[in-house]
Amino acid sequence: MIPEAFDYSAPSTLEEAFSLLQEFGDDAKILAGGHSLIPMMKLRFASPTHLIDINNIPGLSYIKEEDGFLKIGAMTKEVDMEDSELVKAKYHIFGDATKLIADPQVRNFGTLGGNLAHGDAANDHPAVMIALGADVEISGPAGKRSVPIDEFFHGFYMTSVQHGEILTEIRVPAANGKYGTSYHKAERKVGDYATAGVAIMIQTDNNGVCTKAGIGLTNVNPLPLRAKRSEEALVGTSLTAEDIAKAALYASEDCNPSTDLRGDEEYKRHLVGVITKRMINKAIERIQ
Amino acid sequence: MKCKTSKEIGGMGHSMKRKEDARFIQGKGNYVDDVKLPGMLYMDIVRSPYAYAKIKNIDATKALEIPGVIAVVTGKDLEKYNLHWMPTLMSDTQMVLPTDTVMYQSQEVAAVIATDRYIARDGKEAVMVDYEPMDPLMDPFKALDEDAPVLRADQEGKTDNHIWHWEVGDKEKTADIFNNADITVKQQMHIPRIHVASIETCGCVASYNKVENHLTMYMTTQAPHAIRTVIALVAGHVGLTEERIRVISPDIGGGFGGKVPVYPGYVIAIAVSFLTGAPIKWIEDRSENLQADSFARDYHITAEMAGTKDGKILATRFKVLADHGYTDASANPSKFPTGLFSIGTGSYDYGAAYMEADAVYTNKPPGGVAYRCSFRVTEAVHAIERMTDVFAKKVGKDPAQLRMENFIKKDQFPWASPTGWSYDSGDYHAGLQKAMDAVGYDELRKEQIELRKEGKLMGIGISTFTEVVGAGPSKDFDILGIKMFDSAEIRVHPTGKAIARFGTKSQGQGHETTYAQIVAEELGIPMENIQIEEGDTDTAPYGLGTYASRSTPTAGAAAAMAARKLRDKAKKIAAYLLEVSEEDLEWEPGKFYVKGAPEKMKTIQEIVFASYTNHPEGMEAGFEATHYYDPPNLTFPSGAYICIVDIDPETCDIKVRRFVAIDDCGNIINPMIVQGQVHGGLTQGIAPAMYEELIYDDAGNILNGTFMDYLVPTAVESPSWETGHTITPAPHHPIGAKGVGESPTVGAPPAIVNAIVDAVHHLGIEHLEIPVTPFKLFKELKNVGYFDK
Amino acid sequence: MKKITFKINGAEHSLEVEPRTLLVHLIRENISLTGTHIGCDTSSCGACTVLIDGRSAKACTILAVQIDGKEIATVEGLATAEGLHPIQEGFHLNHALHCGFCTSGMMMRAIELLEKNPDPTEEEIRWGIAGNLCRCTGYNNIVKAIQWTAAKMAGKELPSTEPEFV
Amino acid sequence: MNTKIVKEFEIEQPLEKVWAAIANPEEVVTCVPGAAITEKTDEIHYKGEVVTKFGPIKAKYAGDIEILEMDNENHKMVLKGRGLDSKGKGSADMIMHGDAEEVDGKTKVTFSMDITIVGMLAQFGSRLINDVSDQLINQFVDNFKAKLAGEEVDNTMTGGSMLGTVAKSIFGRKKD
Repeated sequence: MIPEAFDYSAPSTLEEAFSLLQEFGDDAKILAGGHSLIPMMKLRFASPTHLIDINNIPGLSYIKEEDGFLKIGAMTKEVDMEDSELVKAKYHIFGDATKLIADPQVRNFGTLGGNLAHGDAANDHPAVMIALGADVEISGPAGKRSVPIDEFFHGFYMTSVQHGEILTEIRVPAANGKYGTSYHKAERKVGDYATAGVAIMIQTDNNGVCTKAGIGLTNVNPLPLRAKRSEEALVGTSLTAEDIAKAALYASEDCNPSTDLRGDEEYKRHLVGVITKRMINKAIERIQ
Repeated sequence: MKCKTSKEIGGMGHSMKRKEDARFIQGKGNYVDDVKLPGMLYMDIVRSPYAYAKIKNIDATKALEIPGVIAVVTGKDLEKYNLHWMPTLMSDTQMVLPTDTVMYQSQEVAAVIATDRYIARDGKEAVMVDYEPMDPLMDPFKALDEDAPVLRADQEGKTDNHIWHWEVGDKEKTADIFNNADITVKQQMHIPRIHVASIETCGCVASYNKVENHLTMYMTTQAPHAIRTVIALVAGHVGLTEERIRVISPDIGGGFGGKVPVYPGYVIAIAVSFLTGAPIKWIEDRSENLQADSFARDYHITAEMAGTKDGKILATRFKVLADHGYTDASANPSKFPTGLFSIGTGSYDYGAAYMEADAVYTNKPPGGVAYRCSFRVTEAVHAIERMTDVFAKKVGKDPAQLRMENFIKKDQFPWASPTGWSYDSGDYHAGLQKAMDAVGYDELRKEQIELRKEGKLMGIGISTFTEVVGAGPSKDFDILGIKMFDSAEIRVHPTGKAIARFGTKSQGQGHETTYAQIVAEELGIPMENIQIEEGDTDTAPYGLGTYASRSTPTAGAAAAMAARKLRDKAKKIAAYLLEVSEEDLEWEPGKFYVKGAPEKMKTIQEIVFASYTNHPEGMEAGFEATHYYDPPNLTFPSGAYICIVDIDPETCDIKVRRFVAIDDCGNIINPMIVQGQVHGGLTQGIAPAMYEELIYDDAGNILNGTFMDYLVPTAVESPSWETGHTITPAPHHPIGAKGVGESPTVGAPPAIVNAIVDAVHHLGIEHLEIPVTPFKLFKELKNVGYFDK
Repeated sequence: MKKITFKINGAEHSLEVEPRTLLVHLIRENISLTGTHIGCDTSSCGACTVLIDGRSAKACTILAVQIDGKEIATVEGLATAEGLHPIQEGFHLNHALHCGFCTSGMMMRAIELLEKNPDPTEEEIRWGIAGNLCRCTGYNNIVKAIQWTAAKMAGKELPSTEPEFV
Repeated sequence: MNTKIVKEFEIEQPLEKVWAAIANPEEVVTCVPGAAITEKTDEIHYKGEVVTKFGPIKAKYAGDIEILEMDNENHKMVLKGRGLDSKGKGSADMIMHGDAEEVDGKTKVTFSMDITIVGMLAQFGSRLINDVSDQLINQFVDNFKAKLAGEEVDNTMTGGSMLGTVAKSIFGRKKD
C-alpha cells in the first residue's frame, strides 16, 4: 500500500504554513501525527497533492494550567497526555481515554489537535472535549479565533477549521472545586474505534449537589454529541442512583447510532446507557 | 520428563533453546520480501471491485504511459500460452487471470509490471477496467435453488452450483437409533469463514533464466516440493519441466495452511518472468491477503445426537453445507473432499454415526485451507463438542461427568470409530481429570451457584477433543496422486557433525531445533552439531510439506528411521573397530561399547570418522542415509480443555478468567516448543471463537478486509494460558510422537463457547454461533427477555 | 525529491527520497536493513516498529521525509560487540518467537516500554504491546520474555526460563 | 452493501410548484451536493457526475440516471441511478421512489432510496455511509427549499465548507 505522489513542505513557523496552505490551495493537507491521514493515503482514499508537515513548528506542544484553563497545544501527543503529571493528578479523563486510543506507537505520534481536527465522531477526544466544555483555538493568516467545542464539528470530517487555518490550542476550563471526570468506550478489541463511548465531567458543591455536568458521546451520532438532557438531569440533583439512571436513559435515547459491524442501533443505545451510568459513578468517585 | 540423553546431547525431552532464534532476534531472517535480485521488476495486481461481473474491456493505455511501467498482463495474454486457468488441489480449476468473468470481489484482473513497487502501484491505479456487474450469489443455501445462476458455466454441461456430495457411516443404523432413542438433540451451527492472517503475507520472486531455461522460484510455501511438481504440471507445456524448476521457500512468517495453495499471483509472476527474462517480485498487501487468499472453514452444520436419558451417547448425525467460493481450491488430500471431518465422533464410545456433506459454488474467494488445523478437523470437533454439551444440558448432567461416562477407555485402543478410523492410543479420562484438578472444577461449580444467586454470569466450558493428524498412510492419502509420505536425509561429516535435510518446511514450528533433537536422540551427536535444512527443492529430499501437524508424525519419523539406518551402520563399523561381533555391542547415546567392558568403546564421532577414513572392506564409505517414511496410521493427539468465563451482565463483555489446556501429543521432543505451540494455538482458538470472521454482504462486498476490522487478537484479548500434558505414546510411531501444532486451535473454540453458553443457559440460551461477540450475546439475551427484568 | 539526513543505528545517511516514500521502505530498500518487516497496510500489526529518537513508531505510517535530522534504531542495531541486547536474550531464552516475523517490531516496542516502565506488571506489558500482533506465540512467552528482560536490566534475580509445562 | 434511506420533509410551497421542480432532473440536480448533469441522452436518460469531498477524501462518480416512472397526476416517480467511481474502485446503484402530496397547504415530499454500494467504499467506508448520506440528504433538502424560495444555491463541495449553512455560521462568527 503506497500513497500517490505528493509534494512535501515542513515549515518552521505558522506564518509559513499559512502561506503554503494559501499557495497550494484546497489539495494541500496538514500533516500532524499522520496516523489517520497516511493510512487513508496508502489506501488511496485520500490523495492530497501537497502535505504541509507542522511537526517542525515550535511552540505547539504543551500542557499547562493558565488563566483558569488547562491549555493543551494542538501538537501535544497522546503519549504526552498519558505521561503528564498534571493531567494524571487532576484530569483523569485523559488517562482513561488515551489508553483506549489505538496503541502505544500510534499514541507516540498522534496529536490531540489532529484527533479533533480530523472531524470524526468515532475519535475519542471530541466527546472528551465536549464533556469538559473546551474551546478550540484556530489560527489563520488573519489571526486567532476561539470556537466553543459545541460549534466545532459540522459534519463528517468537517470542522470549523477552514482551509488555510490550523488548529493551535485546546482550552479546557481548569479543574476546580469538587471535580471528577471519566471516559470509557466499548470496543471490539483494544485500539478499535468505539462501539460506543461516553465522556463525563461532574462538579458538585460541598454538599454533593451537582453544579455542573458535561457528557459527550463517541461514535453514536453523525457528529460528536453532547447529551444535553442527561446533563440537565444531573445538575441540581444530589446524584442519586435514580438521577444517574435518568441521565443514562436520556443519553441512550438522544444519541443516533448507525448499525455497522460493531453492532446495531439497539445494542449501541444500550451500551450508551450502561456506560453513561458507570462513568458518572466513576467520575463521582473521583471527586476530590 | 525422562530423557535418555544428556542435556549436552540434547535429545528428546530436553527443552533446548531454539537454534533458529539467532537470526530472527538479530533481524537476519531471510523472508521472501528480503530477496533482492539484479534487474528485478515488481508486480502489482489490479483487482475486481465486483463479486460477479463480465469484463467488457481492460484499458491499460494510461498505465503504460507511466515511466517505469513495463507491461500490463491480462487473462487474454495468458490465454495465448494456455496459462489463464490452473488446476486446484481438488481437481477443480481456478482462474489465473480472467478472460471474461470475475467471480469474487478482489479477484485478480490484470497484473502491472514496473521497475519499482511504487510505480507498479501507480500503474495499477491507472488501469481502467470496464465491467458489467451481475447479481452475485453469496448465500450457499440459495446456491442450490433451481433458479440460481450457474456460476461455473465454463464447466461443460454444468447445470447447477453443486460441487460434490460426500458421506460416511451407516445411514440406516444411525437412523434406526435416532428413531428409537430416549433423547435426541439437534443444533444448527455455522463455522464461519475465517482467514489465517499470518503476519507475513504471501509473495514470491520468480526468476527465470532464459539462457539456462531454468526457473528459480522464491516463494512463501509450506510445501515447496509439491509446488515444484504443480508448476511443472501447469507450465511443462511451455518447456518448464520439473528438473528446470527450483523452488526455494525461505524463512516463512507464519503459514497456518494459508501458504499451501498456489495463488494466481505466483503463476502470473512466473509467466511474466518467463516472458521478460527478468526476476519478478510480487508481495501481497494485507488487504489483498485477507480478501483474496484462501479462506478456512465456512461449514454450515446441522448436528444431531441421540442418547439415553441417563446420558449415554448412542449416535450422531451431521449434515454439512460447505461454501467453497467459486472453485473448490481446498487443500485436502485428494480422496478427502471434506478433509478429515469424519473424526467428528470425537472421544466418545458409541457405535453409529452418519455424516454427509454437499459443497457449493458461491461468489466468494476460493479456498478451504486449514487455519492451523488438520483438514477440517476443527469443524468436526466443534460439532461434536458442542453437541456433547447440548446433550448434557438436555439430560441435566454435568458436562464433565457425562464426558467421563462416554469416553473411549484406555484399554479400548486401538479403537475402531463408526466412521472408519482406527484411533491409535489415548487416555481421555486421565486428561480430563488432570484438567479438572488443575482448574479446581468442583470448587468452580460451587462458586458458579453462589454467583448466580447474585445475578452474576459465570460459565465453565469443557472440550475433550480427539485430533487426527500426520497424513498420511499412502494407501489412502495423496495430493495430486503423490503419496503423503515425508522424508529425511542425514549426512554426517567426517568430524562427526551433521546436516539433515527434510521435505517439510518450518513456518515457525522450530524444526531446526526439534529435528536436530530427534537425530541427536538416535545418534548421540549433540543437537548443536546438527544443521537442519529445509525448503530448497534442489537439495532437500522430496516431501509433501508442513501442514496438518504432519511434520513430526511423518518427517520426524523419517529422521528417526534414517538415523537408525546410520546407527546400524555405526554398529558394524564399531564392531569392526573394536574387533568384536555386533551382538557384543551395547548402545548408549553417543557410543557403542562392549557388553561387560564399557571402557572398550567407540564414540559416534570416532565411528563416523572411520566411515570416511577406515571403513570395513565391502562396506560403502561415508555416513549418509535417507528415509521416506510412509506412516502405517495417522496419529490421534487429544486434549482436555477447561475454560472459565465471566460475563458482564450489562455490557455482555466476555472475559476469559482462566483457560487450562492439558494436551496429549504422545512423546514430547521439546517441552518448551510444545508448550509454545499450545500457547499459540490457543490464541488462534480464541480468535475464531470470539473475534474473527470474514463478513460479506449481499452485494458481494467483503466488509472487513483489513486488520482494522478483521480482529486478530492482541496480547490484551489473549488470556494468560495455563498448560500441561499427559503422555500416551503413538504405538506405531518410531518415536511415539503424535504432533501438536494445531490441537489447541481445534480444541479451544468449543471450550470457550461451551463456557459462554454455560453462563447463560439458565436464562434460556441453548447455543451461540461463533464468533461469540458481546453484540451477538446481547442480542440473544435481549431475545430471551433478559433485559426486560 | 527531498534530501534528508538521518542516523540509523548510529550511522549517518544522507539521501534523496520521494516525499511519499514510507519510512519502512527507506529502511528496507534504501538502507537494506530487512529486519524491519511489513505486515499490514493500516498501522495495525506493529511488525514495522522502530525507534525514532527513542520513541517506538510504526514505520509504515511515517514518511521518510519526516525523519530528517532524526535518529532511527532498528533491530539490527541492538546487539553490540559485547553481545546481545537483554531483550534479544530474553526473547530467545523464553521462547518468545516462533516464525520471527513480528519479533523485531515486538522487541523494539518492548525496549521503549521497559525504558518508560522498568518494572511492568503483566497487565501493563499486555497493554504495552497491544499495537503488535503475533500470530504464533499466543503472547504468553512474550510477556514472560519482557518480564525476564526487566529483571535482567534491573540487575535482579532472573526468573526461570524453563517452561512450566507439566 | 445495501442501505435504505427514507426522508420526509415539508416545503411551504404549493404542490404543483414543488412537483414541477422534483420532476425535472436538471432542476433537482442543482440541489444535490456535488452533482451536475452533463448530458440529456433522451427524455428519460441523463448522464451526470458527482464530486464528493469529505475532509481529505475526494471521489468522483460518473453517473447514469433513468426515469423509470413519472406519474405527474399522482405525483409519484421512480428513478434509477448508477454511479461509477472514476478510478474504477466501485459503484453505487440506487432506486429512488419519490412522491409529493399536499398537507395543509404545504407540500410533503417523501423520498425512499434503496442504495447498493459495491467496491472500496463499501469495504472501507461502511461505517460512514449512513452518517454521510444523512448529511448529504439534509443538505439537499436545504438547497431544494432554498431554490424553491427563489434563493441562490451553491451545491459544490469544496474546501472544508461543504455546507453553505456551515460556511455562513463560521464566517458570520468571524465578523463578530
